[in-house]
Amino acid sequence: MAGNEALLTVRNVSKRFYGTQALDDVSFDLAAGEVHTVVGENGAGKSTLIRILGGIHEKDSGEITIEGTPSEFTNPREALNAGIVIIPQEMQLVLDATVAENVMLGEIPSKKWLGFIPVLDRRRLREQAGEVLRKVNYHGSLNISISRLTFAERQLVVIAKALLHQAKIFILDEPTASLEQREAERLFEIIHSLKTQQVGIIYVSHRLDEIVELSDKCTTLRDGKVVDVSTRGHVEKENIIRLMTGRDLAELHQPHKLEFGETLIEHDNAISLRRGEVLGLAGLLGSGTTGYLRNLLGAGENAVAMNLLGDEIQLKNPIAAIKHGIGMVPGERRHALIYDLSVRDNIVLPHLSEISNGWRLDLKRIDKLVTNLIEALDIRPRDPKKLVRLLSGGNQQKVVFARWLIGNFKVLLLDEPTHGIDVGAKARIHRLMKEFTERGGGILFASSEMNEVVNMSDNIIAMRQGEIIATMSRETGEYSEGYLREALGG
Amino acid sequence: AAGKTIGVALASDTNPFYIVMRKGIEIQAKKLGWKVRIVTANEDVNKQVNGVMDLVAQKVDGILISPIDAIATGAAYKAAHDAGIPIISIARGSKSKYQTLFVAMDSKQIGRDIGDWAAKKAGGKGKIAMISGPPGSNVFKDLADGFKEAMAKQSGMKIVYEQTGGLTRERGLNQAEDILVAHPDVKVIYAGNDEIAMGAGQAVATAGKKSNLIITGLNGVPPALKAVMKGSIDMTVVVSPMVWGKLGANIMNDYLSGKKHKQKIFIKHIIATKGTAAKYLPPKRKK
Amino acid sequence: MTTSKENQTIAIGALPEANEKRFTVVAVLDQMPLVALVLLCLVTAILSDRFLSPINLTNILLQASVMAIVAMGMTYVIISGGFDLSVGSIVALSGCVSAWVMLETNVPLGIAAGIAIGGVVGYLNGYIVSRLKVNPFIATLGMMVIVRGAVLLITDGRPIVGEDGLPEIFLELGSGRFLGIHYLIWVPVILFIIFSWLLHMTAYGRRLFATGGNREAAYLAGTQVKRVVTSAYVWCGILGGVAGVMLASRLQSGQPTAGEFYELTSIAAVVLGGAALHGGVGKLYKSMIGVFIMMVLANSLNLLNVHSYWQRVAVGLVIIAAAAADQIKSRRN
Amino acid sequence: MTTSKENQTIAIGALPEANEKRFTVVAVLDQMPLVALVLLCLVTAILSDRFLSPINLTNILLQASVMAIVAMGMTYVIISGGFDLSVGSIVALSGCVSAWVMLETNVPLGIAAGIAIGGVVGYLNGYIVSRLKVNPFIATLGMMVIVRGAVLLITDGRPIVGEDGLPEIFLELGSGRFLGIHYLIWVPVILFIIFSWLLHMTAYGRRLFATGGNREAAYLAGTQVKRVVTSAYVWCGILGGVAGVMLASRLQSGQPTAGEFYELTSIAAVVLGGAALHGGVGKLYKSMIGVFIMMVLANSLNLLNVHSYWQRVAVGLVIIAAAAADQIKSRRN
Ligand SMILES: Nc1ncnc2c1ncn2[C@@H]1O[C@H](COP(=O)(O)OP(=O)(O)OP(=O)(O)O)[C@@H](O)[C@H]1O
Ligand SMILES: Nc1ncnc2c1ncn2[C@@H]1O[C@H](COP(=O)(O)OP(=O)(O)OP(=O)(O)O)[C@@H](O)[C@H]1O
Ligand SMILES: [Mg+2]
Ligand SMILES: [Mg+2]
Repeated sequence: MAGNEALLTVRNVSKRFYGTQALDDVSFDLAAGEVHTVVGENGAGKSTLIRILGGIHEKDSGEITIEGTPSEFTNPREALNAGIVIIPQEMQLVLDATVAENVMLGEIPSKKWLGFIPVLDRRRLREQAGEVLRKVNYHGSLNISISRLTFAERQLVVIAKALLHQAKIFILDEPTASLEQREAERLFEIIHSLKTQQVGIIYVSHRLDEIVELSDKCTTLRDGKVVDVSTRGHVEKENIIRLMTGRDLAELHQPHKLEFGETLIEHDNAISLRRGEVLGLAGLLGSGTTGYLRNLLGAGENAVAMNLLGDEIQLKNPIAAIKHGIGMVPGERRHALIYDLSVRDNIVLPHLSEISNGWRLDLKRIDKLVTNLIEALDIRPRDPKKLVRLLSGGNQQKVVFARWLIGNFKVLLLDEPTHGIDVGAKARIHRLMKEFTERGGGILFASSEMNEVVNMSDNIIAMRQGEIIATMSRETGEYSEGYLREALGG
Repeated sequence: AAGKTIGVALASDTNPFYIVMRKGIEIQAKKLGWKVRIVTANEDVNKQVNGVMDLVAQKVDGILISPIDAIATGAAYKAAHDAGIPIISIARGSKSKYQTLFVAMDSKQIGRDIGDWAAKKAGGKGKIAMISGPPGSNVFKDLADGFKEAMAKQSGMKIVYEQTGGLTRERGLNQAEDILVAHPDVKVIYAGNDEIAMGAGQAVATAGKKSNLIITGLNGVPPALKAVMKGSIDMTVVVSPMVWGKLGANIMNDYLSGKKHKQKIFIKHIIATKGTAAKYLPPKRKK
Repeated sequence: MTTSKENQTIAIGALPEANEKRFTVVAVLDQMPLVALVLLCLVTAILSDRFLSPINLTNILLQASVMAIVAMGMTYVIISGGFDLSVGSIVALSGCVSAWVMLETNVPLGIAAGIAIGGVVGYLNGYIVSRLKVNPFIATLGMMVIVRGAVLLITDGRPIVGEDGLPEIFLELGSGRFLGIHYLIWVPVILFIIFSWLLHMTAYGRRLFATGGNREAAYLAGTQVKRVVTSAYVWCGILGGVAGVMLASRLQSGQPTAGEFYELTSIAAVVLGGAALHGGVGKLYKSMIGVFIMMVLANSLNLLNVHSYWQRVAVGLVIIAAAAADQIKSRRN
Repeated sequence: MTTSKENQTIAIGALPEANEKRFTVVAVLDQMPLVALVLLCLVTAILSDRFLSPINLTNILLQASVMAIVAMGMTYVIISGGFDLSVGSIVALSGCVSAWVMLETNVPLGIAAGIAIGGVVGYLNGYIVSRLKVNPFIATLGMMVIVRGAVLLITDGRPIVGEDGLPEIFLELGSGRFLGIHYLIWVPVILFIIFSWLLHMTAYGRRLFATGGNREAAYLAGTQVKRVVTSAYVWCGILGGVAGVMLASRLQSGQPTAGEFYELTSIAAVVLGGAALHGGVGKLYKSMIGVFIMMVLANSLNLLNVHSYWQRVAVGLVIIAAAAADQIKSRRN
């Protein structure tokens, strides 16, 4: 089904950000009607390649041709005009604008009053926005501000926004990172229909099952270099992992565990988390899992009363939570990281009081702690003084996680802890979760990836609209992805 | 004493009074064959002290200063003194013991004179509104106090409104508009300087009240003199900054050539009214 | 894949309802600045019987006219995500240039020159901010000082009035009326209509909001963000120019010291009207409400003959109180 | 899980090299403000032989001392993500309060009162910004007007000097020396050491940076963000108080109009020094470089006898040019 005519050719493209060779002599081909996937570890250069194609970054050297004509874009507008449409990795929306306005941002419709006064055509704006939003299964209001949508709902808006344009080349940079399967499958349908319209598609993801399913061709990047190009039929998960990371890697499955310790947290007789337990929270889009975790931390809309190790407490803010040994990895990295601070400062932030001598920071101790953590989590580059802003997304996520491995935390609240990180790092975070529970901690864990929830959790709570609708336990059998999906009614 | 370099430290470079004074000094200095180095301070005392120190660092032969504050500039006078540089105050004076000479204006007296003139003109009866100059400096406070002193002697006159603020025409206009609303029967409007007076004059003219309302100004700049002639304001005080500037330069010259003067030299101020204003206009320049 | 329709309607069905419930409360909270303004008027009207007299109301409109125009431009810049500290200097510059040119040539040319020079300075601001990427605070602070210096150089520090005053027709602009209403009031009304339309009804307006709200997102959607940002400063400069010319006609002269503190006053007015300094949020009519809060306050304190020192205290308190009241809204969201 | 050692060593090995390469370019770009300052000094030294004379260098230090202290406080507030327009008024207030109290009681009490009142105003700012959530621009603009009004009320608009001037010991502070160096220069040097340590070496400092850099993230990581923000304003107020007292001793009086435009000058200095107005970025020594750029510039323009109108133009140009040069760094990122 893949077309033969070369829609896009990339030849020997390199890009250097001082200090980092992000792309090194990369070549890449895309034919019309073809899905060409790109995989690689965090920081391998996938997004950089895409940004160059979209006119966001300028390449240092190399050549790009589209349908045989050399093309060099200096801004996104030119790329859009040439039919290159991108769904960027870092979701970019105007929070103060409405859903419809965000979708239509690139092509704001105008009409003429009295034949000469241009005015906004609000009707067309709503209609066109509504049309593409329906395509992605968004059925919410068009006139509410984006800031009131959940992260996943926003992702749908971003996809709709891209579908608005007549694309020759459609590029998706980790579009499913926060979508659960139902929405993701809807997206694949869209991709298939674009394929039949002879659109060329570049698809980046860390979810390797998707990659295997979608790829007509798959390019693997490593440290900015192309290490492999496979075609459909030869794209295999294990192979990709080896190519990406240079080693074999087995996905972690939380082994069946029968014994848990004392109850750490109990809330409403519905949720109880024991020492050594991973409790999964599963829900479809907008089910309220994020809100619930924030409430537990004391940072949400409603403070919840809960029983912590026998004490009735109601946490008023994260400070209190941290004092009680509860930490959180928020679902969005931009809520977790201080981008202008170094890796080191980000990691030690919640522990500043414990690691200072009076007022003065014990820098030696901090450096030792942080260096160990960087080593343990394989945060790259191994430079504690590097600004977090300059790290790739996956490495940033590891920094957030590293924070809660210091000190004696009893409970971790994890919201999408593996959002956007590569298989290697993901396995590492899963292992860290396991180690945390082995040391007697408990984890409350929400993820939009159902198989991740099922694999990692000992017990699962299914939520819909902030309400618990079902529970599932590894001990009682009937414990599988299919079962969970059924329970959620998805 | 030709070939000297004289430093000049003025309080402001946007107030027409000092702009003209500066011209006076420059004209006279040219005649005397001096170089002039000028620093200005926008009514910021600290900046003025800094400016004088910069002059001292340049080892000028003498400094003419119009101190923003009598006390606060003490450090500047001391610095000049320590470097053996004579420092002469113009218009505003200093309490510093290091002040060489003072070419003085008696602000309080000017205020009194304005008050007496206005009281006489108003026939000793009526309400008074004051749009005074900026707070914080003694000159404008003394002017206003002198005016109030004069009014206190008049049993029939009462101050119903007083505001301090910037010396701009816009402020005169806006405040006078509000005064005419709040006190439609106001008889005298005291203005902190000519710009304020002219703004007030506009408001009063627009309201059609000019015939029985008195507006006083201060400084005697040409546009104000013309306004007095036209009758849109009633008087201004000619303090003649041009003459002051020249005089300041001359006295510095005398001092440097060893001629003695009294410690304090007063300058006359003249009240210009409709009949007399034309006399004080500078001769017309040809283009 | 099974996509059950009802399920979806439930999931999102919660939102519109919530919307309606919030409607009344939010509507009032959203109009907090208007409430503040009405309150201010009420209190003054009770304390002074002169406040509601036609002449005083005309005064307020006249006094607000120049600031209203400046605040319109400032609204554009603030929505674009910047601000403009140089606008006060622009007012002075264009007033003086306009007076000077009209004395040398004729009135229309003078007015045009005044407005044009405002646009030029605005363009420079925009260039420095969007192309040289200098922080707006620093860029326009620098420009504020430069332009003030330029005005003083042009005028030699003295008002420009000419030998026999500015031309009569021009002065007529500052005091004359049309249909019983001052020209000086007509101008902002007409500009308000035009610039409301431009801001709220056109594609350009949407791009401005988007650029201010999230520059990166707008850029990726193909918006020419640099051009949009520059345009906001140009509008601000042009409107500052119009304000300067109007002020010159009102003051019957080009005043080199005019417009001082206009930048702070207008920013305060715009923010009081609910615009966000981080950009992307604002409404033109609300900025006008902000202007009226500032202007009515000044007028009322004068009418009540509050001592000028106390006036400052009162102005500061009202600014903070109005802003704090407006924050209740955001906290409820 | 197998973590191959070579793999890691490769990753580590790659770094130092890259770092070293970056060192020269980035290091220079990072020190752009310093380069600007050195350039400024060089040019002036060539044009005026008096510039490097000991008396002039002392002058510069003396002239910079008050602004340096104000800029330290401003650095804290800007790092916290706000700014403080009221600091100029605070300088005036604490100078006057200090003069007044010392005339009524004694010198130490007077100094303490001046500094304390600065801290109180700072606390109010912090409260309004962090608890009432008023935008810092509006909050501190309002406070700037209120405090200025309060100063004028306290002093009745006149400088405070007392019958026979302020106490001798206090005046000694403004003109005396210790080890040949003016007290007025010692104070900022000592404060600089203390506040550098506090900012860059303590847990509190990290929290301040974190809060300014990303308030939400800092909050979720257990920082008491409101308290941290408030503290920044308190420091700014206290340092403004110290500056006010020092200025009073230099001016031998409490001046109600002192400190005007200090807010803008100090913000400009801090931003020139590389701090970001959105918060979370800044270094104390760099702010001092910013202060010296402003101060050396003023001094040099005076030495070169540049007309005051041209001085404004020059100051504005240098501010913009320095900021633009500093942006080259960010663009390379
Ligand atoms: N603007 C930038 N400045 C400096 N370095 C950058 C910049 N953008 C990316 N890099 C670096 O370039 C490398 C490649 O980054 P890129 O974002 O392309 O990775 P990626 O493959 O998309 O990773 P991820 O899976 O985490 O999204 C990384 O080392 C990153 O730190
Ligand atoms: N500020 C708000 N105002 C109104 N509704 C909101 C607001 N924030 C969230 N919601 C709604 O509340 C619901 C639950 O949101 P929450 O973020 O907890 O869901 P979630 O399960 O984590 O979703 P996702 O899987 O998309 O991350 C969503 O339907 C969302 O639209
Ligand atoms: Mg990426
Ligand atoms: Mg969520």
